[in-house]
Amino acid sequence: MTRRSLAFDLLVGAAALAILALMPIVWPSKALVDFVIRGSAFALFATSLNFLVGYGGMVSFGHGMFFGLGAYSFALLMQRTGMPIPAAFALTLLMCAALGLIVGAICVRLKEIYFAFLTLAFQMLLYSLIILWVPLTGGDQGLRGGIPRPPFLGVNLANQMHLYLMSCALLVVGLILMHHLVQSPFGYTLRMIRDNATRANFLGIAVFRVRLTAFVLAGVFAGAGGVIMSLFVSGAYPEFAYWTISGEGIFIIMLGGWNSFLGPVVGTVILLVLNDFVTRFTEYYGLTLGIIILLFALGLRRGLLDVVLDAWRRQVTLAGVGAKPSGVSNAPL
Amino acid sequence: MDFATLATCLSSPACLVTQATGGLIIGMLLFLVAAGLTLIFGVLKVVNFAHGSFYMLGAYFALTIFQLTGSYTLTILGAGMATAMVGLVFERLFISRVYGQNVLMQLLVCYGFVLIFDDAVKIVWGPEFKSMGMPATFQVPPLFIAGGVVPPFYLFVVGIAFVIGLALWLLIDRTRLGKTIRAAAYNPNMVAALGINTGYLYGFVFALGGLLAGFAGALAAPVRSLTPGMGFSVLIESFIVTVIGGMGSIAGAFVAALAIGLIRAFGSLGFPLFTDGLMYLFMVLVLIARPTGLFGKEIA
Amino acid sequence: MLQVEDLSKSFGGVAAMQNVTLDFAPGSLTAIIGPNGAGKTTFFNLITGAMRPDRGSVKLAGEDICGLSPTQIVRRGIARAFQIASIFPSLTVEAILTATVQAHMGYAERLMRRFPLPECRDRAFEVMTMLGLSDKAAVPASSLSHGDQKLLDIGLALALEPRVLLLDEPTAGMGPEERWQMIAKVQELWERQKMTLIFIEHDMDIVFKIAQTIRVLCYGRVLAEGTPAEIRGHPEVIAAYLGTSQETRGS
Amino acid sequence: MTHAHRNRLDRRTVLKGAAASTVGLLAVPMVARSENKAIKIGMSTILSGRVAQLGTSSRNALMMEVEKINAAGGLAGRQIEMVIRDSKGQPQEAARLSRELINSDGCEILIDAEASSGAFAVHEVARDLGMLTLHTNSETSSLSADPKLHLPNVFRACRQGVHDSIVGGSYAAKVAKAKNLTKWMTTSPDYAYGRDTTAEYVSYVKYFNPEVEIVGEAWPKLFQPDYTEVLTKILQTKPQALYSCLWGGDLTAFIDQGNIYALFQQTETFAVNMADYTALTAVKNLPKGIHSGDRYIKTFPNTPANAAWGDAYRAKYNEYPTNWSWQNAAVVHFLAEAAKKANSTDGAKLAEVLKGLTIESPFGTDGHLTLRAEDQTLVGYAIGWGTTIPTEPYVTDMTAGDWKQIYELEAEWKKKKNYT
Repeated sequence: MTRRSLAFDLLVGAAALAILALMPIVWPSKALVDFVIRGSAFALFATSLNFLVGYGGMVSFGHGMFFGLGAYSFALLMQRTGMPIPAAFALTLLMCAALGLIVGAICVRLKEIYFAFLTLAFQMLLYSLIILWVPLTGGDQGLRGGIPRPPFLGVNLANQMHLYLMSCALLVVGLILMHHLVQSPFGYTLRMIRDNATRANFLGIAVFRVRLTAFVLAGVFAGAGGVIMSLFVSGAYPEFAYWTISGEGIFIIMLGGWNSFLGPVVGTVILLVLNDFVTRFTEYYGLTLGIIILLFALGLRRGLLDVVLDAWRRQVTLAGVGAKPSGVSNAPL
Repeated sequence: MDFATLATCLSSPACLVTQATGGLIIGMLLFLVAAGLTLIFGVLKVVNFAHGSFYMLGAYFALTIFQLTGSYTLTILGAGMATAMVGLVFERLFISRVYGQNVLMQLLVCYGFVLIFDDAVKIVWGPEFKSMGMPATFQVPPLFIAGGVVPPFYLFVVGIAFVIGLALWLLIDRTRLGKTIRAAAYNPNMVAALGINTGYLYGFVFALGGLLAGFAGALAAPVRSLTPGMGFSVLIESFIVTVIGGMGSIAGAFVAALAIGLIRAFGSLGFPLFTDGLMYLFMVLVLIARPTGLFGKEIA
Repeated sequence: MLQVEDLSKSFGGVAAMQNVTLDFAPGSLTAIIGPNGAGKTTFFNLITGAMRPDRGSVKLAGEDICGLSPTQIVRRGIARAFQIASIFPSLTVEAILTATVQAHMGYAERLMRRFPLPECRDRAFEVMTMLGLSDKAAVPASSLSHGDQKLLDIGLALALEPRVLLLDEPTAGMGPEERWQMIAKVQELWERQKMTLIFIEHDMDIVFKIAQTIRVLCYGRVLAEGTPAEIRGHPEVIAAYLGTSQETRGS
Repeated sequence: MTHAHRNRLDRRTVLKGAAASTVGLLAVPMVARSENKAIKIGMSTILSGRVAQLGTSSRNALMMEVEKINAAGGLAGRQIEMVIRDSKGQPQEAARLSRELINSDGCEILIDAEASSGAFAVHEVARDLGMLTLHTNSETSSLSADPKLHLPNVFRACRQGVHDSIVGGSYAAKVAKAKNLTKWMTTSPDYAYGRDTTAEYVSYVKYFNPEVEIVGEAWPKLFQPDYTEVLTKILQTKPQALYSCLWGGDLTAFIDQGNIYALFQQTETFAVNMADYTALTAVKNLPKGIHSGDRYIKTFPNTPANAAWGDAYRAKYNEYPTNWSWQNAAVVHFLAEAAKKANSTDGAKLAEVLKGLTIESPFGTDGHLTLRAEDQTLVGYAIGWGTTIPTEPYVTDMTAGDWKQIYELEAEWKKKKNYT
């Protein structure tokens, strides 16, 4: 069983899940539970975005549209139709895929910055729609009245502990799936396109189709993140579909590192901790955050995990062990 | 949706004049910001996310200078200069460190400064919104052209904006410096090979961008309320403009800015609740039709 | 194997290719020469679908491939390498070749399995050994030497097991001995793969040494074609081209 | 994030919270150290971003009153420790913070000083955790009027759109009759507060004066920098009167831009949010004769108590109090009174007493404020309309609203909305 095999991923995933499940027992802190739930929502979102940015070289400024759609469609399905949670979840992911297919088909042809801004435009269209369609979405006040949570298969999401475990499970499964995608033949084709789309084209790779597939897949995982978020705040807010969410996603990737699969997860933790603690001590949140950003951008010049891993690889190579250079390096745009 | 109003307006000269000038003023101010943005991208290939902050700083500088001197002319010039200086320093000290790096890194640096500038303004000028007030010269009743209402101040603003735009075009298109800038946009190494210090050149371009944004801020200050973060909505709109016009094309920015202005002016009649949506819709349509914007060239 | 008839292409009124008609026999090794701006690279671009010709046809083994997308044309067996090595900077030689083979085998979009697929990996290593890159398998393409990058670029084309291989100045920007190593390698590959090989080259010594037939392009027209011997004695060629070959050499 | 760790943070936060509000640099920290059975009250509000000023003015007023209470012995003998957090105006942040304030900071009472969207988010948390919660800033009527949203543990201690609209409507109708204004237009920010308030206002203007007809609407975005297209649209429509519930910087920008179109000379303007010091002082050339409802004016109600409070606030923070200031001050008064009556700080007991509680207050029309039992919302507060003048006191000849009339019409309104 090599480090690359699916079995290895599953093993690591199981271990991670076990640890997450034990954490609240070791530290019985409701805040920790809340933190992890939010964290898994953002981590799923950011990792899916990095699937596009880091592996596909497609910098989307509109990825938040899937986060928003995920939150809204799930919350609405639960409120309007009494369908069981798993069904609503599946249907929501389906909708995200559909949206990804439509938007992607139009966007992925475009180059770099134009791709970025066209996706942004689509996200803002969705946002305007949410604001506009008050009877359905509740407009700018968001979807109110809470989300009904009928128990299913012994899972009762009205119980914060159950929600915690469910989010952890979704996170781990989502990460395993995405890591598998990244390590699949498709994943490497995607890397080729990121590095040199023209050449890939002359090697008989259907660039458009591969990009579109990536866009749809990323959208689906982002949607799952949105679902967790809607359950956490038991509602949905237009902010979830606003471009700032996409911005935060990008920001998370930059903090954590876009060359390492788990970079976005690390980034999520950094950002949430910053957000939760900086605001406690100062009204000058922006100033503080801004300075920290500069330290990253001008100091580290890489995401945290990238820095760590590169250092580690250097160690290994020095030690003479054949280190596998990271398949990915800073390519986006 | 309210097509009736739109239809009646389109059939009445008075309404056309009023709405058109309205669109013009929105467009021209937008153009000043967008021009700097597109110029910086064209030459430095940097997406200056902090450009909205330049506009904000311009407005706040204007507020202070106006309170001190009371002369609006000085205010405009001073605000422009001051913002240009900020742009220069910003480029030399920070942006120059991330050239050739991953574009996201550049974005991140700019974003960091958006946050910093906003709080800096909060510290220096206070969190509450401010209003500069209309210079006495322009505290006069509006003109009536073909039954349409046209405030003299807006005529002035549009005029100035046109002059600035023209000057910019002459600078880029007719002068030696302009040639160098265009050359740098096309091929920096060649310019460097010619023994021109690209560092200074880039600094200058950023300062120029700052100057334009500063002017825009100063021209907007009398009629828009000043708050930390005011640069934001303007930034987004000017991005839309630059993208629609084609990143790096000043002519494109001009056309797109006017288009957006008119869309807002007439859209608010026909689609009072979807005016913003219209802008994005327009952008989507343009990019579908022309993937690199109206005047955009294929980016290497 | 490959026939082009009456091929014409002009950019903004400037004719880059005028009524070019050429026939490349199966398994032949042809050199295309001509001064800069003669339209050599344009010729390749038209064949591989990078550009659509204004007029004329391109036939591969009798099938008209004109107007097909580059991808479709590649799938039909025409592969190319570029004048400036076009590779995948951040990936390792092994990864690149494996992914290329996998694309050739139609596995490029497999989601369920894991990379590398053994069958593709083995084939990739064959190509590497063929090119003598095996020892650099784990090196990121960006840190390869210029020569190795050119080799890798050719290797990518080879991995597709093409019927027709187009090489655009395989020795461009190389030092003398590097050139000869490269050209020896090319010749060896051609002999082994039994494919139709067409290459653009500026270095006359190389051309005359290995080419079976030579086609001379000049200002978008076919100036002459024939064996090295015939071309050497061709007055127009001497006038239009060889006279200038000393300057263009190595450019 | 273990408990020990967090508690240390909390302690520091409290100091910070106090320090930040330049006040009580000494008072609260000492409390924090000595009095360990202090009661923690959590507050989530907007301290950064575009409307930070409203959040800080809420906090300032609240801290000013908390100090008085603490000095007087606190809530039923327990000193108050405020734990104040910044939501940056994002609803999901507000939700998160309120959960955190209760779950991990151990706050026993929650003060929601958010704008409407945030308030509804916090409301869901209150539903979830059952903690005593007081909304102090959201004026959206449905928050307390809609029985689906009714929660026994939640109170609203601030203005309410429908009240404003009734008073504004009757006032406007009178003016309309006197000056024969029949063609009206509205321009309000395009979000829930703007839409609801405007709709209600219009319905009451028509109710009191059936001749009034609405000839046009414009809906600028919240925080829209440029109102040109809105203004030109108004000029097209040529209404005799204009209603707007734009507020803060948006309102001042609208006034400044309207001035150069000489709008306010042509149309009688009714801007409910004009008579707020922040707006009044910001506008450079404030047109004379704009009709406005009171937000906070120290001259209305024109009582020594009110004037004294306004001056005290100004003296302490060297800024004018806002509409949000008095509401948060009032909440502290209510809590203090309730704690005295219940002689306890237990949330449930307090809620029991707060239901229908009436207190003396400088902010009441007749010197009293009441948390009405039926829908647990504030009534009896000073509410009236007047016209602006360019200098202090900025608003003159305020006519106070008649609460009897408000109650009647509010009841009908609830029926119409089948909120009952």
